[in-house]
Amino acid sequence: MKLIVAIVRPEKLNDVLEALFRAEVRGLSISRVQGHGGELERVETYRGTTVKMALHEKVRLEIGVSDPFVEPTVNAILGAARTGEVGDGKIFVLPVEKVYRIRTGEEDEAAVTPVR
Amino acid sequence: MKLIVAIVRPEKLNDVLEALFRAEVRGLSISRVQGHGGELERVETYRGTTVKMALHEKVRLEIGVSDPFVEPTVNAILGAARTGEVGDGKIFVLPVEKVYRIRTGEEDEAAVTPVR
Amino acid sequence: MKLIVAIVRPEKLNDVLEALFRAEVRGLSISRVQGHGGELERVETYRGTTVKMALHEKVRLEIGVSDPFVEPTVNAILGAARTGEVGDGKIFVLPVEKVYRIRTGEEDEAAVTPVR
Amino acid sequence: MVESGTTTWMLVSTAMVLLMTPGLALFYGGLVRAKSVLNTMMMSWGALGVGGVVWALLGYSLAFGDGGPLQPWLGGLQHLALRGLGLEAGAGGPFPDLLFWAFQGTFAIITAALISGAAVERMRFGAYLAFIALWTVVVYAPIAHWVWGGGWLSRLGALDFAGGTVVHINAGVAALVAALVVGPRRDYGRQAILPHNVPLVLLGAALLWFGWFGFNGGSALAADEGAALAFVNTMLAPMAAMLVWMLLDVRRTGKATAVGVATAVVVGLVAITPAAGFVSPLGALAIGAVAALPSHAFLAWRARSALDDSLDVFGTHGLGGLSGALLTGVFASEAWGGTPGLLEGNVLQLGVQALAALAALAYSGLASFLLLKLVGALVPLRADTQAEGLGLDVAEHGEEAYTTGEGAVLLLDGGDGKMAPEPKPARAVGGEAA
Amino acid sequence: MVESGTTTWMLVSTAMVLLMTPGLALFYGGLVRAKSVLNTMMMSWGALGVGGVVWALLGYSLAFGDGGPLQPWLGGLQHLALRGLGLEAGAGGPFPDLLFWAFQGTFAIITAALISGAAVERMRFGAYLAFIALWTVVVYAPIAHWVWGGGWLSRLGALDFAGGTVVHINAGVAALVAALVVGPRRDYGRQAILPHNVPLVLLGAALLWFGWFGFNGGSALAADEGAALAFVNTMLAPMAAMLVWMLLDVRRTGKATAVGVATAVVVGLVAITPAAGFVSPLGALAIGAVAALPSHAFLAWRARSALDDSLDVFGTHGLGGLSGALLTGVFASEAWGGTPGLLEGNVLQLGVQALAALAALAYSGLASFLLLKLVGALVPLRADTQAEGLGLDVAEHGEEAYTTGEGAVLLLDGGDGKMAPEPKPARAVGGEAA
Amino acid sequence: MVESGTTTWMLVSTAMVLLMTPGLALFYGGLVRAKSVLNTMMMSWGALGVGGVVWALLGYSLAFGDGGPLQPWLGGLQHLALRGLGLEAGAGGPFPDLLFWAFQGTFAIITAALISGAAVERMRFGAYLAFIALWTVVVYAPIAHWVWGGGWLSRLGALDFAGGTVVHINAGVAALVAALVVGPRRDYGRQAILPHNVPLVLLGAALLWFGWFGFNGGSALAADEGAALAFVNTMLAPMAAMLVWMLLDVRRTGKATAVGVATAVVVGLVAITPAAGFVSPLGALAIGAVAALPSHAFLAWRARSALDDSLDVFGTHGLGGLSGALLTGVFASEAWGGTPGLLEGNVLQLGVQALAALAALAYSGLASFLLLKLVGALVPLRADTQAEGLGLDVAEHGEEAYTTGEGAVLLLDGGDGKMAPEPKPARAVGGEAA
Ligand SMILES: Nc1ncnc2c1ncn2[C@@H]1O[C@H](COP(=O)(O)OP(=O)(O)O)[C@@H](O)[C@H]1O
Ligand SMILES: Nc1ncnc2c1ncn2[C@@H]1O[C@H](COP(=O)(O)OP(=O)(O)O)[C@@H](O)[C@H]1O
Ligand SMILES: Nc1ncnc2c1ncn2[C@@H]1O[C@H](COP(=O)(O)OP(=O)(O)O)[C@@H](O)[C@H]1O
Repeated sequence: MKLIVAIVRPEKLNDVLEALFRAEVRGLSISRVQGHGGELERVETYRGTTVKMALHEKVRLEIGVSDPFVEPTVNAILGAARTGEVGDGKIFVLPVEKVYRIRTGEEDEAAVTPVR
Repeated sequence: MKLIVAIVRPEKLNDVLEALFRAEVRGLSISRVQGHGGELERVETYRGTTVKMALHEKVRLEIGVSDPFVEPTVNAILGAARTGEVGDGKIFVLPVEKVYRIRTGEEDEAAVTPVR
Repeated sequence: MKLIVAIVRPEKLNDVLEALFRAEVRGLSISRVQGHGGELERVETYRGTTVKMALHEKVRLEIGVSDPFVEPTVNAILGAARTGEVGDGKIFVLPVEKVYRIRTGEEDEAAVTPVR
Repeated sequence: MVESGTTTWMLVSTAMVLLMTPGLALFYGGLVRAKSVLNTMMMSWGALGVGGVVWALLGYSLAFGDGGPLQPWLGGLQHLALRGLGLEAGAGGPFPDLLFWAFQGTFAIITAALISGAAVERMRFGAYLAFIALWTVVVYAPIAHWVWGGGWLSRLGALDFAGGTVVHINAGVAALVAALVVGPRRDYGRQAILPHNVPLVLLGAALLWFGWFGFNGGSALAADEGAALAFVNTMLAPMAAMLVWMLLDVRRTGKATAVGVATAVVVGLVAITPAAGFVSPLGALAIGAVAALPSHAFLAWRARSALDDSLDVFGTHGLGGLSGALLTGVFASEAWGGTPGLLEGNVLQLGVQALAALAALAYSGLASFLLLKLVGALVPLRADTQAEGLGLDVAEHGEEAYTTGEGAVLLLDGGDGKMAPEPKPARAVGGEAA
Repeated sequence: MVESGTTTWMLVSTAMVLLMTPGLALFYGGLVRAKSVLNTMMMSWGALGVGGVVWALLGYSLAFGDGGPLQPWLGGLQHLALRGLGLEAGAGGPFPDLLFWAFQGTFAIITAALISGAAVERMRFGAYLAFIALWTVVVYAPIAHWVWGGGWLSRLGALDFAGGTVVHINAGVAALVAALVVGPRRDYGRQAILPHNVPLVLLGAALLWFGWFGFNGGSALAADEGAALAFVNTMLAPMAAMLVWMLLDVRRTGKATAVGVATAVVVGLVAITPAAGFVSPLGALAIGAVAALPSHAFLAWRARSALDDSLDVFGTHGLGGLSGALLTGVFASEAWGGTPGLLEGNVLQLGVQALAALAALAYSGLASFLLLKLVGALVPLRADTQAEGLGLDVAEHGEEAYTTGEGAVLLLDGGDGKMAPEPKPARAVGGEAA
Repeated sequence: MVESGTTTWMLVSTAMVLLMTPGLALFYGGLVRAKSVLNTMMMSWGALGVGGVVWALLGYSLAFGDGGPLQPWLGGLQHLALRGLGLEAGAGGPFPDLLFWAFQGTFAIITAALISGAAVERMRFGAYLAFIALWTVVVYAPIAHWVWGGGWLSRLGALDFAGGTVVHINAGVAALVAALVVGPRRDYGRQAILPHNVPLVLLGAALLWFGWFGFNGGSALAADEGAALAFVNTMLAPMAAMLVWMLLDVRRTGKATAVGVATAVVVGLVAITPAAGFVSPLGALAIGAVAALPSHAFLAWRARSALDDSLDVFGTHGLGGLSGALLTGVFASEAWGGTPGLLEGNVLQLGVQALAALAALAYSGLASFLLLKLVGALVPLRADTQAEGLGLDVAEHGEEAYTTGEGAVLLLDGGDGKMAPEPKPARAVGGEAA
């Protein structure tokens, strides 16, 4: 079992979701984050106050998958989230020791297999 | 040391918090996320634009615990967050290599033991 | 490769960011979370409804680093985020199996080395 | 003869009172959770549509028509569908008759909208609209007739300058009944249900106060001394209520609250409504100050009781209206345009005020109960459990108040099952698009 | 002679209409994504600055000046830069002439602002300001002259009480053209673009409705029977439109929507604008109800088409104005201050109405197209791809609507490259600071 | 004799000016961080309560009472607690005397509220209320007396149509002093402190502009030529200020900003306030345009200085008021109702204007300083460090502006330590609840 954490551009989220669904990855959670990387900083001004904004809007996906799904998932994200411009984001693959489905108490593979 | 990541329904959060506190788990962080799983999609309409909303509001808990606390924590969440309907969420248990308490610099077990 | 997850006070975020940049850590993502720890609860009243607020505003940083950067990163956070008052937050160091840079598909160390 | 100054005042007053209903939508909307803010606002906006049209077709006639032998109880049908309402100066004063219809219509609308605060976050929208349509005819119109249309309460000499009884006691009691009949929200008493946007509440309170100058000042039906008195009193009473409320808040929790201030202003406005043209400015200060006490105490009790009058319509409007009705009987002054009140030695007036309040209370309570039962017999009053959990915005209106659009997939078939071909973005005429 | 009642009504009406433009900013602002709300609002606010000054310097004179031999087509230059506008009562009525300028100015401003809804989230701010400056002179002023300034349409007997043709058809068509010339947003038709804040939309609609009482009521240019009629009709038409729209929504998706209600109210207001002082109150109900149908259908079609008239300016204002212009020809009534319309046997009037509408449509469409091409030849009309992705708030204004300030680093050199020494926080005078 | 047209105008103007204070609450509230928006808004709302009541009890009398031998400096006590204020037409004009009290009261209130912008996010709420209560009596009332109550500045012939000196210079200087005495926020100059909600700022600016038509137009105390002139000038000056400000913004950073536009409109309004009824419309355009320059420059400097006048009250109101006072001396025109100014050859008037401005500056500066010291000697002026970090909403009011209620645990003992039994949700009457 792995937990895949991906940071992508917000405007690419819908493409990424589509790619994931096409790859049969159906369970995931997303949240808004702000990221710093190689992106250009932008300057903003509010009355006399001028600031450099070091953080950019990104979306974070968190996807628990069983081992055979790691590669398809990563590939789906790599394919759909890329623009080629600095700021496309990162993917982290983390080891997971245990997964539970709260509804049933099922564990591990069973916990992330979609019900039909 | 483990990091327990749980995705639960927002309306169950208060029950989960209570169960955790009862299980003596007192350190945690939560955030709003949006999840996709087996839930029914809902349709929304804004003027002429009709959309299918593929994401649902969830809450993500992140709880660093020492090993003996893993089971009680998982059980508390499983018990309090379950409704039995699709969409109850998941729990992931991740290995942790090191924990620090920022205030004191304490490490590992000491870092997550509440002060009195 | 490690993923460093840190929970800090919002008012300390800018100091932390500065410390990280000084430590040459340039890739990270942050998000708003609410945390529970040893902090004093605050009471709020809305008309007749009185509540105890068990959660406090925090900021969560997520930083993927190669192994030699773990210590400097942790130290930068420990140094910049500390006030000495209860509620300063925690740092978790998680193992990472794989990192990808979405823009290039580069992996691991290469994926987190800033481009110039 | 139509007089330009008076006509202007009635035009402006009517616009100001109409603005109160969207103002109420903001006030109520800020007080609920983010997942039901649109439903809550729609309950007020719906009153603008349904209440307004019902008022045009039937309500006005029953309130202000000539009831013939039934006159003490109900008006007649001669103004059905606005019949007989023209542009000559009418009974209201030297301004077009139709404008009197409009002015009164804004009162009917907001009274219905006020009730919604007791049933937010769980009542079905269709059932609510049906209820207020009936209620405007069956409850509001008769009570308005009693007090302002030449009915029995006006003959008795009950003082209600701008609708303390007709609008506020009436709506407050109906709200109480609605809270009981619809039942509490599932989370009520179990979880903290907090206002999702307090600045919206303050904005709503601001628009309410602004509009209330038209509500009370316009009720003079003239741009004269009486209007000025009503206006000034509408300025003073909420100020006094605010100060007292802040002190009560500080005594209770050590802190003055913003939601409290917004509430206090409304309570002060409610309380001065029946008295506005009948008491001295100092009387207005006293009324605002005194009326804060029972409402503050009631709100504190209510939230810990089993009564989910969610936005405290009874505590603010019902009780505030009651305080105002009685205090009008105390402070009414002959020198300031009223019948003498208790302080000028006329004990009787207090009795008349109490009787009028009781009559409205009893009739509105009973009739609102029966109407809710009637509607509930035809359609369910409540959204189901799942809808309540999800929030009524999505469940009842298919909308979210605040959304980023993330995870939203365009449906191009308009929801009727037939997929349209994917639209190609229009080529810019002349190649402006990069 | 200046008369106080009338003057008051014109003062208040003017203030109310002016408030409509910031109201529109909220209405439009709520409908776009959070990353372009400020740019969207600035398009309305910018019209207040640019449109207002252009109106003072040139627009008014071309619309209401005496055109001499050109009079059927265009006014003269005698009021350039407000020349000759004084405080004595003027042609408008018994109120200061300058106030007539101001009242008309608020119309010119909001008409320009309305157009912006078609081009939000992608048009460059500078190009937009340049366009509306020219447009106010070249398109708005002549059409206003035709209808209200003694031009050919007024001689023909076209009925346009408060600007159905001059304001709404005109802005609607210009918006349509702008949507086509500027081209669709890159995400349009690919991703769901949803309103980021619906309560803001409802607030905007509330301010629009409130201001519209001045818009239509003030267009009587008197505080008399005509103003009252216009006022009442402005209250009734949107109510009817709202009810019909809710039914259409329910038929389509099973649910009445809040965005729909806000839209319907605007459509009802647009449709009654040309008719307000010419039809009976029942006629107003009918006009509001009927006008909802084409606009509702058009909006449903538009969103699935390739036409990115982003905030449906054409569907609400253009089509609503067209419905209103024609329905005025149907319902206009001699007894209620109008020329007889179709229902009173005058078929001709419908033809005149259609002709006036077509004339505005054709002229505004063509001239707006040419002006956009002209501006586009000098500066790019569109923000570049990256700016559009980032959002125009940051790209065009260097601001975010909602920010926590996290990750923001103070620049103390004011952006001119020279770093100022880090300021030491001021020592409190007298040691209050802990 | 009370005249209906004039009375209507004063009624409406008063309501419009009253609305400015909640409008200011939104303007200021949007400019601060989310954690202090309620406290910031409460500072304006609190002025409505405290300022209004103090004005009724004492302030008005000191400003507009007859001071006898002290008349040049201060009014008398004959109107203590509203005594002697009736409904007959008074000195103000042909409208009820009490309405003049109300109109003036709205000015006193907003002047006090304006000051708060300098001390947001750190000043304790109780100390603030105490300060403005005293300030209204000790600073505002005398200066109002000097200019409008028959005091020495009016005898000198200083021109201040609607309060450029009394309201804006006065509040601006008091704010400057408050910023210095209270001291800067701990984060000031270290971290970027950004507006949390710019649409709220634009909404507030809209309500301010709307209300300002009553502020300046109502100051004519008649619905006549003078009111119309003041109205039109109140429309033109902010338009010009907006355009110039946008240009200055573009010159500085390449971009016109929304916060800038909102600020510019206020500056334009402030600057035209003393001149509104004394200058030609072209003069108003000039005043708005010119006044933008010093304020824009000052704001740019201020934010990089150690002076934490957080919301730039001095830069907008103080400096804008100063520009306005002097420019009134330049552009005042006999033909437009004023004493001749510099452009009409009267150099003296400019001197008189400067003297009046200096007098207000000196007196307000000194007296405000002493009052703050006095209050500070009795209670701490500043919240403690922890409260400032947490945000004053929670610390001072026990509320959050925006909350989801997550993690909130219901306390059923009302905070008094005794736990009430857990309430069982009320059984629905008649079983409606599922
Ligand atoms: N080491 C990291 N840890 C966590 N998040 C990162 C890291 N590096 C980059 N990110 C996230 O990815 C986003 C894009 O990163 P960046 O380095 O600019 O892109 P690229 O990979 O194209 O060079 C950042 O805004 C941030 O959210
Ligand atoms: N594989 C996954 N990785 C991350 N989050 C998931 C995953 N599967 C489900 N979730 C989260 O859990 C929520 C409920 O999941 P779902 O599969 O619908 O529930 P159930 O476990 O009851 O079948 C989702 O909305 C999503 O937030
Ligand atoms: N075990 C934990 N897991 C996750 N987050 C935690 C944990 N303990 C504390 N936190 C986070 O750190 C914040 C401060 O923790 P707390 O225990 O109060 O501080 P301290 O370490 O100073 O005693 C909490 O509000 C919470 O967000």
